[in-house]
Amino acid sequence: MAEHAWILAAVPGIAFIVMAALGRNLPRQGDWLAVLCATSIFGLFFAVLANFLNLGEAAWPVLNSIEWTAIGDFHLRMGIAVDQITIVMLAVITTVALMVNIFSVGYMKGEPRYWWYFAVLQLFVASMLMLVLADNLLLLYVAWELVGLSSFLLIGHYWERRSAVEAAKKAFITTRVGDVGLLIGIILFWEATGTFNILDIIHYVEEGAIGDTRLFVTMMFILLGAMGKSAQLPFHVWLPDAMEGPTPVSALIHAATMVVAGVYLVARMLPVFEAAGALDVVLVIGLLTALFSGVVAFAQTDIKKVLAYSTVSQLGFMFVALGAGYASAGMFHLFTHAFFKALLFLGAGSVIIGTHHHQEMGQLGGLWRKMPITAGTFLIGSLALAGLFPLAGFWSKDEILHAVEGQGTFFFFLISIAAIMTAFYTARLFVRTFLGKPRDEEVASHTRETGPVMTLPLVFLAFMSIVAGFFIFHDFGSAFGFPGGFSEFVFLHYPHAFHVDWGLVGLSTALFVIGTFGGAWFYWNGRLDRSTVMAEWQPKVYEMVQRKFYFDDLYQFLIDRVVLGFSYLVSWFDRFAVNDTGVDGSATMTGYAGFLLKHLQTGRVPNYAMAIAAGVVALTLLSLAVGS
Amino acid sequence: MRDFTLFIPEYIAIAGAIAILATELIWPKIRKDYLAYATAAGALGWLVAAIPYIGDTAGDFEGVLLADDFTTYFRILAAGIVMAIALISAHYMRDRTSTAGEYYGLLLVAGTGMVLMAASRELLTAYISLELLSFSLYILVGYFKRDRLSNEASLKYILLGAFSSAMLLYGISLIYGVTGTTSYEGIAEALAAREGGTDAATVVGIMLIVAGVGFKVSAAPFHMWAPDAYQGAPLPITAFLSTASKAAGFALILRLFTGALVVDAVEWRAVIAALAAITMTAGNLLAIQQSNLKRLVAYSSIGQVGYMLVAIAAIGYGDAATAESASSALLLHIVGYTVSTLALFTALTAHYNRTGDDTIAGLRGLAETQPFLALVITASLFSFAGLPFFAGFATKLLLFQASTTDGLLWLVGLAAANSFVSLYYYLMVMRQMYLFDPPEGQTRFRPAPLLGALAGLLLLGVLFIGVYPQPAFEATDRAASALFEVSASGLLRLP
Amino acid sequence: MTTEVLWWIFAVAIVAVSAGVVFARTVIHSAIFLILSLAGVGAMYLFLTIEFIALVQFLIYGGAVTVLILLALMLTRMGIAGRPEPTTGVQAPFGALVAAGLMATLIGVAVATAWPGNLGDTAVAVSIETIGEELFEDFGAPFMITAALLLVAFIGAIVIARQEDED
Amino acid sequence: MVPMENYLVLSGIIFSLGVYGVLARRNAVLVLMSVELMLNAVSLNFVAFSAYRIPSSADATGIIFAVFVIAVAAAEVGLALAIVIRLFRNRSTANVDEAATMRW
Repeated sequence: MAEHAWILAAVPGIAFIVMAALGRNLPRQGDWLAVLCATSIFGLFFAVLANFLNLGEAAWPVLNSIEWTAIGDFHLRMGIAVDQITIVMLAVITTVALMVNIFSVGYMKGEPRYWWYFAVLQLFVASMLMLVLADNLLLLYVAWELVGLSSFLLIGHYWERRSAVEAAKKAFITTRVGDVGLLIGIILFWEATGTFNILDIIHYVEEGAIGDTRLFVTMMFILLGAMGKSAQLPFHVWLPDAMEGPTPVSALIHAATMVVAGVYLVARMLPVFEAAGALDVVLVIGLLTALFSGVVAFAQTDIKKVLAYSTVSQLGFMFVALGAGYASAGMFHLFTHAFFKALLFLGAGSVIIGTHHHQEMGQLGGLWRKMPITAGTFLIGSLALAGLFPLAGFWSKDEILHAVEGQGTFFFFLISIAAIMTAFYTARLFVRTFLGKPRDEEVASHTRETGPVMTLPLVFLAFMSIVAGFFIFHDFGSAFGFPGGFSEFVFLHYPHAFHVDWGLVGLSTALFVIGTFGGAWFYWNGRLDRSTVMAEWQPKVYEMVQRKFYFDDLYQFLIDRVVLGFSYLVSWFDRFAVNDTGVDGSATMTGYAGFLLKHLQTGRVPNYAMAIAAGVVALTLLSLAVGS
Repeated sequence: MRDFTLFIPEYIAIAGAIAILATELIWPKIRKDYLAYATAAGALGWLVAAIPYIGDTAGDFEGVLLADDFTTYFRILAAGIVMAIALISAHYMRDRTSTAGEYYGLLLVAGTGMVLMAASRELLTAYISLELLSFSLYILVGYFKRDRLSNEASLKYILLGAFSSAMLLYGISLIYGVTGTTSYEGIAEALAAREGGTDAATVVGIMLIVAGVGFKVSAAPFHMWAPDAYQGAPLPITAFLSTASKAAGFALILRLFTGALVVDAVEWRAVIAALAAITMTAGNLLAIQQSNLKRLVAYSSIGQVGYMLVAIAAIGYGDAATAESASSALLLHIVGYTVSTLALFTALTAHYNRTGDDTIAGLRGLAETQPFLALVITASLFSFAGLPFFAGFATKLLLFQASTTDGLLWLVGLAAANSFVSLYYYLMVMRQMYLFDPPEGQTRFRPAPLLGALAGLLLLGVLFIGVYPQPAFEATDRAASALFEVSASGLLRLP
Repeated sequence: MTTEVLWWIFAVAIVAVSAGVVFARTVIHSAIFLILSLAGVGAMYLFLTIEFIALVQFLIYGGAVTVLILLALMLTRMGIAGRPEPTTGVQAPFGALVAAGLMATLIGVAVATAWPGNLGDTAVAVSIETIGEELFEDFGAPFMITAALLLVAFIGAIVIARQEDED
Repeated sequence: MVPMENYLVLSGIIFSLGVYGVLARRNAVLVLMSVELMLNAVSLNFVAFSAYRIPSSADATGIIFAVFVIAVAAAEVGLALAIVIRLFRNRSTANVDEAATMRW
């Protein structure tokens, strides 16, 4: 079964085609088909896993490919490679996808284009699975674009809302910048090694087939792609805006799966990054991202925005782990984060439905009485995110701390700060949403707990948020599918086998306590509204944080002024400099008043002929210069 | 050797053209769409007659024309394009003109000119064939003679065309002066045998030739005629211009540059690379500013020409193997681009027949009124932008892949960045179709069954090439290797 | 010697009338200068002792083309109405610059290149038999294509210029 | 006697004058006449090259090229004049600067 893992991607792919074609005409607009599809790939995943484990280490990675095209002596093979990292990704994707599909049935009820939503969701799942199964960079790139496309479609699902359209466009354009980098990187690899196959590339690089500088440049381009997808500084701007999409989409795409594609890519190619000496870059970018978005998360008032910045920050943590050279730590955090962050997003979705579309913390508060299940599961998720022993987030953050330990005190200190911030804003989020007195009685009076179709996924994910961390242990991992524990499994015979470092546990707990209690104390509802205090005490700082350090404004400015400005400039050059100034300007200078106005128009043959003739002369001069 | 059987398919095309002219002369009241179907049938006969030539041994006609797989490739392409354009034109022309015989006849003649350009292995024949195509296009662009725009477009096209032809001819005369021959092999031999390195005459001659053929394929800065001619021309002719005319130009360039001028690659490769860079950048940046759909397509196709020129530059920079794979990839890209363009114009014509609006804003709400056409337009624009699963992705990928040599990395990088820019204006078009409501009074409509079927067929082609380019690639590979069999003959001396 | 002097006289005259074509103030003058220029180049072919091409030049260019141009001038009523508008466009100075650059390049190329196989001072007469043989044997294909080309131009001119009821 | 370079220089001058005419003049017929000048220069070049080559008695390629250039030029003029006449009927002008409805 493992060598036929492509079926995992094919099933939702077919489901997408069926649903897109039949759409509205399916009974119940096809939501049952989506859930059925998600359930079956969830089941199929276990078949793949069982087979994979049965084949044993010697058979890993499991490969299967067909020849796609042959051009002279260039054979392009397309296929899948299933190794441990793929298995981890498959586990995450199939689990979260199932939960999100079920949850969506409740969440999207009565929304416009219900069928289209589910269809695109299947397209996303299909392409995401294709992305992690691909054995070559080309197929990976195709899938990479497709997940981007589905994300674009889903962010813009409510396209009647202008903000949704803008957000979709922003996400698309921002990640495209990274994608161009990725494509250039892939071409550079191709040029140096003559293959797209990832394993072959790693093999070539380890043999030293690519020169140092060139390898470094190539990896920078690849990293650009990873940064775009995984919303690393300075490409992070699109992710918070992507919250315009339906909330379950945020849980699936913008928390658990697509955004970690960059992490996956770096982990997959970690040996190459290492050989290129590019790990430090990854580390620094991750650290900056973790710190920066941790700070910005304080100033957000929308639940989903807080979670979005938290996601950016946690992705930064993953990059830090990878940058320290610990793929297993990064992947482990990816694994645990997927569950608790999906839980938090779905919890937020539950709040939004329960309160009839309110997601500003200023209007919430005291929800725990009205929505006990949501509040309880949200609490578990929050604690897992903040890093309470022994929930999932604790163990993975512990691994990251351990990984950074070797990088020097300075980095360790900074990442500890980031960990405290995580606990701090998480506490703020929970306290202000669920505890204290309702801030808006009007909202509170309408609030109801959501139905089982939404709460059951929450409960399941809460359960996973508790136990996911235990996969790090040898015995637990062996019993439930990751033989030897997570680290050992992901990186066979990795020098760092996991053992509990009680010193770190202590420190980690201390960070949690400082952050959580600090946050809880600071934002406790019975006291002053602290954020107002902050705003009054240091208005400029507060505004800067709230405006996300002006990144969005900067980009808006860049896009508006520079890109369009440049294109305008070129067009202006064409119209004005070539045709009007160059041509008519001379007329003005020689005293023909009014000539300019009459002849502002161009489209005139002599001007075009001039371009040809001048072009010839210029070409001749250029080639004579180059030749001699 | 005078083997008149080598060009039987072209005789069919020309005979078809004459038959159509005669039919209208004898029977002036004939329904004009019947003429279109007759043309399509003629083109189909042309295409079928070309099939036996596939894989046939190369046949030489007096050393001036060569019927090999490269020629056959363009033969099939030309016949296919003419057939599609004739079908696209059927309703469009019937509604707009009372005489269409010359229109359809000239389509076939233009297609023949394209094949002859691909078959020429000698400068005089190449020039005459080029003029045969150009003359037909001048007339077709200005076919709506009382339409001010059509007339203006044709005037600009012919004046500038004649101007650039004169440049081309002067270049040819200099090359002839240096080598004493006009045959490609002869030129290559003479250039290779020359002592004391390249002289200024060769360089200037090549530059003038580059300008001449650059004009034909509308490479910047020789591109300025293209947007005007595209805008003024009848809509199907815009499609013809952006497919057949460009393909023919590249056929000529490929034969000429791999056959005759490859010896002097050092002299022109930097210039071609520069042209490619300027062309793709100018085309894509200017496309952003457009509000007229035809002009947008014109600038976008100029951008595509930039990508295609990358392959020509690669022929100059790489070794013989690179040159062959770059040519092959270029031919593949031309096919992908042609199919996408034809799909786009089939849909646009169906839309235009209904609304008579050729602005981008005219597409408002098309997804609502005619979702299928919107889908076809979207697919072809995605293909231009090079998104996965559409023809443009596979062909552009192979093009860049084959063209990547050390000297050209910067250009390939620029091309990738340009693809990103191009996505912006393609999305602007899609936005009109999907995000806006249709204009007042615009209701759901059905496209003519013929156009609908053609659009569907071409859409399948776009997807097929995108998902499984293997068959198309085998064909282009065969064509490219034929190209190099001729030119190799022991003297392909690449730096 | 006499030939040389004559050649120079003709050369200067050709340059002068060619300049006349592009600088003349009225279109009719330009057309007349064009006839003279074409005839002058025809004379150059006589200097090269290739009478056949000179004949072609006189017949087609000096005759047909110029008559066509004059006809067009009459049809568009140019030179008759004598409308007072500037004959040169505003980009003329730039055009002069570019043309001068081109001229310098072309003259430089002509003078500096060691043309391979150059006979030096004396041209060799190419017999009309050779021309005929090559034209119909080696270049039979382009000859046939040219036939199609002329037909296309002929049809095109009719289609575009034909007066119809609506005109 | 007269060396070949003289012919080439003469041809270069005529050609450049023609280029100037295309760039500078506003009347479509004059633009065409200028193109004719350019083509004329090309023919001269071809014939000169042909006449001065060593095995020239056996090779007439240049001359034949010139014949074809003349024929194509004649056809081109015919076609272009038809279009100019049509322009004049449509707009009562033969000024290329005024036939500029389509731009940027």
